[in-house]
Amino acid sequence: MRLNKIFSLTIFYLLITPFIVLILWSFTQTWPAGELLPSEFGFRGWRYILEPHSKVWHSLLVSLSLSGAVTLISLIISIPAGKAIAHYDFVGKSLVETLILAPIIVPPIAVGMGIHLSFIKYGLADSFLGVLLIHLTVTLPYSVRIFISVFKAAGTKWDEQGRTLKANWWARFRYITWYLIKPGLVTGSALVFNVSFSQYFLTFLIGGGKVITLPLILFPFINSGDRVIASSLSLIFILSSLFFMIIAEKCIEDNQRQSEFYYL
Amino acid sequence: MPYIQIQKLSKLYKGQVVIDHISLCVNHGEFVVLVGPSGCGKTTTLKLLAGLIEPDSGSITIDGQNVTNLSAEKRDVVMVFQDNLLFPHITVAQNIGFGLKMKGVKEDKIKAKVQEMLSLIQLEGMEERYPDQLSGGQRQRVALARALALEPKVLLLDEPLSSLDPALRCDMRDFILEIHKTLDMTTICVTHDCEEALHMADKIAAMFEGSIVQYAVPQEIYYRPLSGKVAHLFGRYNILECPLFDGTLLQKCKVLTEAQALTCETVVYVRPESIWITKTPTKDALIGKVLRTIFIGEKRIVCFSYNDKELVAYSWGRQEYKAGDKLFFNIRWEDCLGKSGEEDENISGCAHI
Amino acid sequence: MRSLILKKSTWLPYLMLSPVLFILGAFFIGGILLAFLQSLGYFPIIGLEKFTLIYYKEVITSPDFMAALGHSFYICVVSTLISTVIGVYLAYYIAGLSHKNKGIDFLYKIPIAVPHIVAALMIVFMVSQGGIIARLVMKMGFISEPNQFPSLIYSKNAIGIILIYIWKEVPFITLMVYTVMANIQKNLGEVALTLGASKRQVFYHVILPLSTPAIMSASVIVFAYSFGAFEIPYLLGATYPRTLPVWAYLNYISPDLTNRPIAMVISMIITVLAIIMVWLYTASLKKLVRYKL
Amino acid sequence: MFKRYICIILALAVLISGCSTSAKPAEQQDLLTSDWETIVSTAEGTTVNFYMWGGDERINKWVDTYVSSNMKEKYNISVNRVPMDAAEFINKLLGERQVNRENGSIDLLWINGENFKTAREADMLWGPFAEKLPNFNKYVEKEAPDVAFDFGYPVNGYEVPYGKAQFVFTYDSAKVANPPKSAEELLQWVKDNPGKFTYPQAPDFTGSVFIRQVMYEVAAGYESFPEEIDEQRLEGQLEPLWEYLNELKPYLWRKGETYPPDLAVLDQLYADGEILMTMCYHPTRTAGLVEQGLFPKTSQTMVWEKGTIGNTHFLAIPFNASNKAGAMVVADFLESPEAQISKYDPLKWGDLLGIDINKMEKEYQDQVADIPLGEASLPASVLAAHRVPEIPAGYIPWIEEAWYKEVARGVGN
Repeated sequence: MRLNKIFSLTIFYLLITPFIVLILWSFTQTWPAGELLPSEFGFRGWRYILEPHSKVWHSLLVSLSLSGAVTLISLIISIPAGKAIAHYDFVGKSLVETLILAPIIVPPIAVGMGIHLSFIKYGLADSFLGVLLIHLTVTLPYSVRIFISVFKAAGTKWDEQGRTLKANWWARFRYITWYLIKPGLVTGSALVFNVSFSQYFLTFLIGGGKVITLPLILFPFINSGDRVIASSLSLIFILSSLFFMIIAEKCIEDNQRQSEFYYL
Repeated sequence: MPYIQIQKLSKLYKGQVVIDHISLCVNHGEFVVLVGPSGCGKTTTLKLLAGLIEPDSGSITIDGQNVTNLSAEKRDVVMVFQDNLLFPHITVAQNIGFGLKMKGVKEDKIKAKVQEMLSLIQLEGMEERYPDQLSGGQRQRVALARALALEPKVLLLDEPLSSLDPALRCDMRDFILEIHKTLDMTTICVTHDCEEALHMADKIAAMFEGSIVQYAVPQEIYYRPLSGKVAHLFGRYNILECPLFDGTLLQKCKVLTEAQALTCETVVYVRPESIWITKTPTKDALIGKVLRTIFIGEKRIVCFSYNDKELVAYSWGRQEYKAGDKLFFNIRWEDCLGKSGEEDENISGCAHI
Repeated sequence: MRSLILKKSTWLPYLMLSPVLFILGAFFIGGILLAFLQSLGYFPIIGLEKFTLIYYKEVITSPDFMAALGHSFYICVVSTLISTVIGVYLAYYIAGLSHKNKGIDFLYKIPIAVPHIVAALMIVFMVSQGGIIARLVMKMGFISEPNQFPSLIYSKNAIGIILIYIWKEVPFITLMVYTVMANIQKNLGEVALTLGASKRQVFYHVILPLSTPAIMSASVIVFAYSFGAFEIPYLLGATYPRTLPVWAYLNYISPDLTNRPIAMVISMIITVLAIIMVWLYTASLKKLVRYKL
Repeated sequence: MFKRYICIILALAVLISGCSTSAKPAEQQDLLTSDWETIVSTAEGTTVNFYMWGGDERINKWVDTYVSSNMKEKYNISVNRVPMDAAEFINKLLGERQVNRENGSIDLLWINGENFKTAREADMLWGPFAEKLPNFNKYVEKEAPDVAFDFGYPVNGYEVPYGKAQFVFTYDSAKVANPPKSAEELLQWVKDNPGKFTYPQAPDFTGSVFIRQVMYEVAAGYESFPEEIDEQRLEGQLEPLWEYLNELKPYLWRKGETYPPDLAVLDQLYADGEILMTMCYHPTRTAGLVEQGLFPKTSQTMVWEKGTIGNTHFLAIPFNASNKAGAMVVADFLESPEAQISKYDPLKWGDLLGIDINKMEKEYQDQVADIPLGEASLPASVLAAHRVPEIPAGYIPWIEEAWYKEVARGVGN
C-alpha cells in the first residue's frame, strides 16, 4: 500500500511539474543558465499575446470556429452512422467498419500529402472549407466509434418501446435517443474538438497559411525556441481547450456522469 | 460457542449507515438465510463476512478465530455471487480449479478435485467448455462447484437462484440443500424470495435498513413475526389486537392498521391460513361477511369484513363462498402465539453477549 | 451486452452512413489513393503519366531507408510498450481505489487538452541539458556542467521523444483501460478474492487477461499514432537518423519536384507497415483472448 | 430525418465556404505597364498576404506593428503576415504552378538564394516589377553585385532588396578570451574546448552558411564556383572541407552525433551555457538578444580575419498573387529609408540596410549614424571590410546534401 502511495505521488508530480515549469517560463524575463528559478520575472510572453498585432486572438477565434464547426458536423453525421452500424445489418458492413477505423491507423501525413495538389487544383486548399473537410477525415473515426458504442450499449429496445407508443422519428429522437446519446455527445465533443484543435500538420499543409489556427502560431515559437512566448501560448492553448470541455459538459447536462468514459 | 459470531458490526458508506450494529450467531452446519427487501444490507453483510469490505466497527469470529481484519483470500469463506460471474476467459475446468490453483495446489490434485466437482454437479464432460457455451443453470452449478472445490468452512450464497428460471430454481434449491448436508458446511444465503428462504433455511434472519429485526427458525418467523414489516416479507397477514389469557380471548378482537400496530402491545399477526372458516358458530369466532373470493389454484382467498375492517383468510378444497355470506372465522391461536415478545438482545441468537 | 440487430433494410443504413462515407471516401480514401498513384509515378496533373516502381526501388535501396525504418520502430515500440505498462498499472491502481478519486476527472482531461507540441515543449523544459532536471542535478553537485547531463533531446537515443509520447499516452491508455478494469475488479475481482486469490493473482489471472482487449485497442491507437506522427521527431529529432514521416516530409517540401514521388513512396510504406503491424498485433492477441467485449 | 441532416450540412457548408472569401480580383494584366499612381489607387483598401519566416518574435512584431500600421495609414492597405518557412511556401507555389492555379493566396514573399533560383526556374515569380517601385529607383544601387545578383543568380527585376546580412560569430567574452578568427584557429579552439561548439544542421540557413564559411577557408573560395556546376570537379574540390568538418566532429557538442536542427536551438544552447559560441546572419541580432535578457551581457560578435559571407535578402511577388498592386505598394514602402532605418535598429530587428546609404538624403544618413548598435555589435565599417560574397545558389542544395552524406550520416562512423 505504501509503495502504491509513492507510486501515485510520483505519477502526480510527473504530471504536474511540467505545468509548473511551463507557467514559470511564461512569466520569465531572464532565466540564466544553471539557475533553478528565473532571476527576473516579466510579462513579455503575455504582453505578446495581448498585443493586437500578434494575431493570437484572431487565430484563437479561427481555431475555435474551425474546431467548433468540425465538432458540430462530425457529431451530427456520426449519430446516424453510429446507429446504422450498431443496429442494422447490411451488405459490406465489415468493410464500412474497417473504413471508419482506418484513419486512426493510417497516418495523416499520407492523406494530406496525397491530396494536397488536388485540393490546390479544385480550390479547396488555402480555404476554411478545405481545412474543415480534411479535419473531418481525422475526427470522424473517433466520433462514429463513440456513437457505435453508445447505440450498441443502448440496444434497440428503447426505440422499439417508442414505436409501440406511437412516437414518430422526431419524437423518438427528441425524447429517447437524445438522452441515450448525451454521454456520447459530451465525450465525443471533447475528443473531436481537441483532435481538431491541436491538429498542426493538416491545417498547415491544406490551410497554406491562409487558415491560421493557434497551433500554427505556436509551432514556430516552439521551433525557434522562444521559450517565454511559446510557454504563454501553450497555456492559452491548454486553457481554451479545457474551457471548451467544461462548456460542453455544462451545456449537455449529463446527470449520470457517464461521460467520463471513452467509448473507443 | 457458535461457529460464526458477528458482533455489533457496522458499515458506513458515504456517511450513510449501511449496516447498523448487527449481531448474529450461526452454529456449525446451519443453513441461515438472510431475507429482506433490496437495499437492506444483505449483500453488504455477506461481503463483510467474505472479507471483501472492511467493517467500520464490530467484529466477526469464525470457528473461534477473529477474522475481522483478515483479507478475503485468507479466510476460509467462499462466496457465490448473484450473477454466477464465471471467468469468461477460462474453461469450466479452469474455473472450478481456480481457487486451488491460486493456493498453489499441484496440477494433478486440482484435476482430481475438478472431476469430483463435475460429477457432483453432474456436468461431466463439460470441462473444456467456456462459460458462454453453458446454460444459466449449468453456469450456476459451475459457480457453486468452483466455490465448493475449496472445501470452505463457510459458504456464502448471494441470491444464488435469482438468475434462473422457475423450474430450474426448484432443482437447484434441492441441489444446494443436498450439497450443504453432504459436505457439512455452514452456509449463509441471501435472498429476497420468501419461499426460497422458508424452504432452505434452518434459521432466517430478517433484515431491514441495515438491522436484523428478527432471527428465528422458519415457522417462528413466519407465524410470529415481530413486526408488520417482517410479516409482510412472507405473504398476506392480518393485524389484530386480541388480549388473550391462556389461549382464551379476553375481549373482542380489534383489527389494527400498520400504524396502530406500532404503538400497541398485544399485537398478533395472523396468517390467512391460520383462520379456518365455518358456516356454524364456534367459540370465540369472529363473525364476518364475505366481500369477495379469489381463486388462485390450490386455495381461495376470502376477503371478509369484520367490524367494517377488511380481513383475509384462505379456504381450501372445493368449498365456495359467495359475496355477502355471513360466516364464522376461527383463529388458530397456537399458530400465532408462543415465545413472542422476547427481548431485543436475543434477536442475535447468541447465548451470551 | 449483445444488441439486437434490426431487420435487414436495403437502403436505410446506407443513407444513414452516407455523409460519413462520402467524406471518408472522397478525402481519406481519395488522399491515400492519390498518394499511392503518385508513389508509382502517376500524376497527370503535373504531367507524369507512366507507372513505374523506380521510386520504390530508390527508397528501399537507399541506405537511409533501413536507418529511418529502424529509428521509427525503435521510438514507437519503446514508447508504446512503456506507456502501456505504466498506463495499465495506473488504471489498475485507480480502479482499486475504494471511492472514486477526483484525480480521474483531471487525468481524463490532460491527454486531450495538451497537444503533442505543447507536451514536447514541457518535456524539453524538463529533460534537456539546459532543463530543470539538469539544473537541479548540477545544483546538487552531481555534475559540474550541463554537458555532463545525458543528452536526451536531438539525440540518436531519442529518449526525449519517447518521454513525450509516454507522457502524453499514459493518461490515454489509463483512461481507456480504467473503465474496463473497474468493472472487472468490481465483479470478477471480488469473486477471485473470495476464491482465495491474492491481489497479485487476481491481477494476473483475472483482471489482466480480461482487460487485454481494451489494452490492445488502446496501444494500437498509440502505436499507430506515434508511427505516423511527424511533428515531434521533426522538432526534436536527431540529425541522423530521421524517422520515416520526417524523411517523407523533407522530401515533400524539397524544391525538387522529382522528390515528390519519393515522399509518397515513404508515406505509403508507413501506411502499409502501420496496417500490417496493427493487423499482426490484433490477430496474435485475439488468439490469446476469448473474452469478447 | 435524413433530409434534415443533409439540409443542415448543406447550410453549414454554404455558411463556412462563405467565410473563405478570397481577396477581390483586381485588374492586374497591365500593372507592369501602368503608372505608379494607378498602381497605388488599385492597391488602396486591399489586403496583402505577406508570407515570411515566422520564428523571430521581433521581426514578426516589426512587420505587424510598424509596417502594418504605416500601410494602413498611408494606403489603407492591411498587411497580413503569414508565418511560413521559405522551403514550404516555395513548395506550395510549386504545387500551384503545376496545376496552374490562378488567384493564389500569397501576395508578397521574403526570399533569397536557392529558393529564388528555384522560383525563377519554375517560372513562379511575377515581374520584372522592381523598376516600377519609386523607392527602388531612387535608393537602390542597381548595378551593385549583391543587388543585381542573388547568390550569383541574376535578379533581373524579379525581386527587390529587402535587407542585407553578414555572417558573424557570437561568443561569451567572459568565458572566451581569444575567440578563433579563422577556420584553422577554430579547429584548434574546439579541440581545446571539446563539447563547447557546434553548428546547426544543413539545410538550416545558418548551418548552411557556416559550412560555406569554412569551405572558403579550407577548400575553395567563391571565386572558384562558376555558374555551371561540374560535379566531378566539385567533389574533389570539397574533399578538404569534409575532412575538416569530420576532424572537428568528435570535439563538437554531443561529439557531433547530432546537430541542432536550427539556429534557434543553437541560440538556446548558447543561452543555457551549453556551448560558448553561436553564430548568425544578422550582425546586430546578438545586441538585441542581449538587450532582451536572452543572451549573457558579456556576449560579443566577431568576424573572421579573411572575412565572412554576406548576402542580400529580397522581396518577390508570386506569379499568381491575387493582389499584385498591393504587394508592389508594400514592397515600395519597405524600400523607403524610413522603413529601412526602422528595421536597422537592433532593438526592432537589426537587419542591415538593403538600400544604398549614399543615395539617402542627409537627414536619413544622420539618423542611421545615430542608431546605437549595442555593445555586442561590430561597427558597420568593420563588417563592410570583412564581407565576402556568396557562391551561386545552384551549389547550395548540392553542398547541403553532400554534408548530410559525408558528415552527418557519418560515412566510416
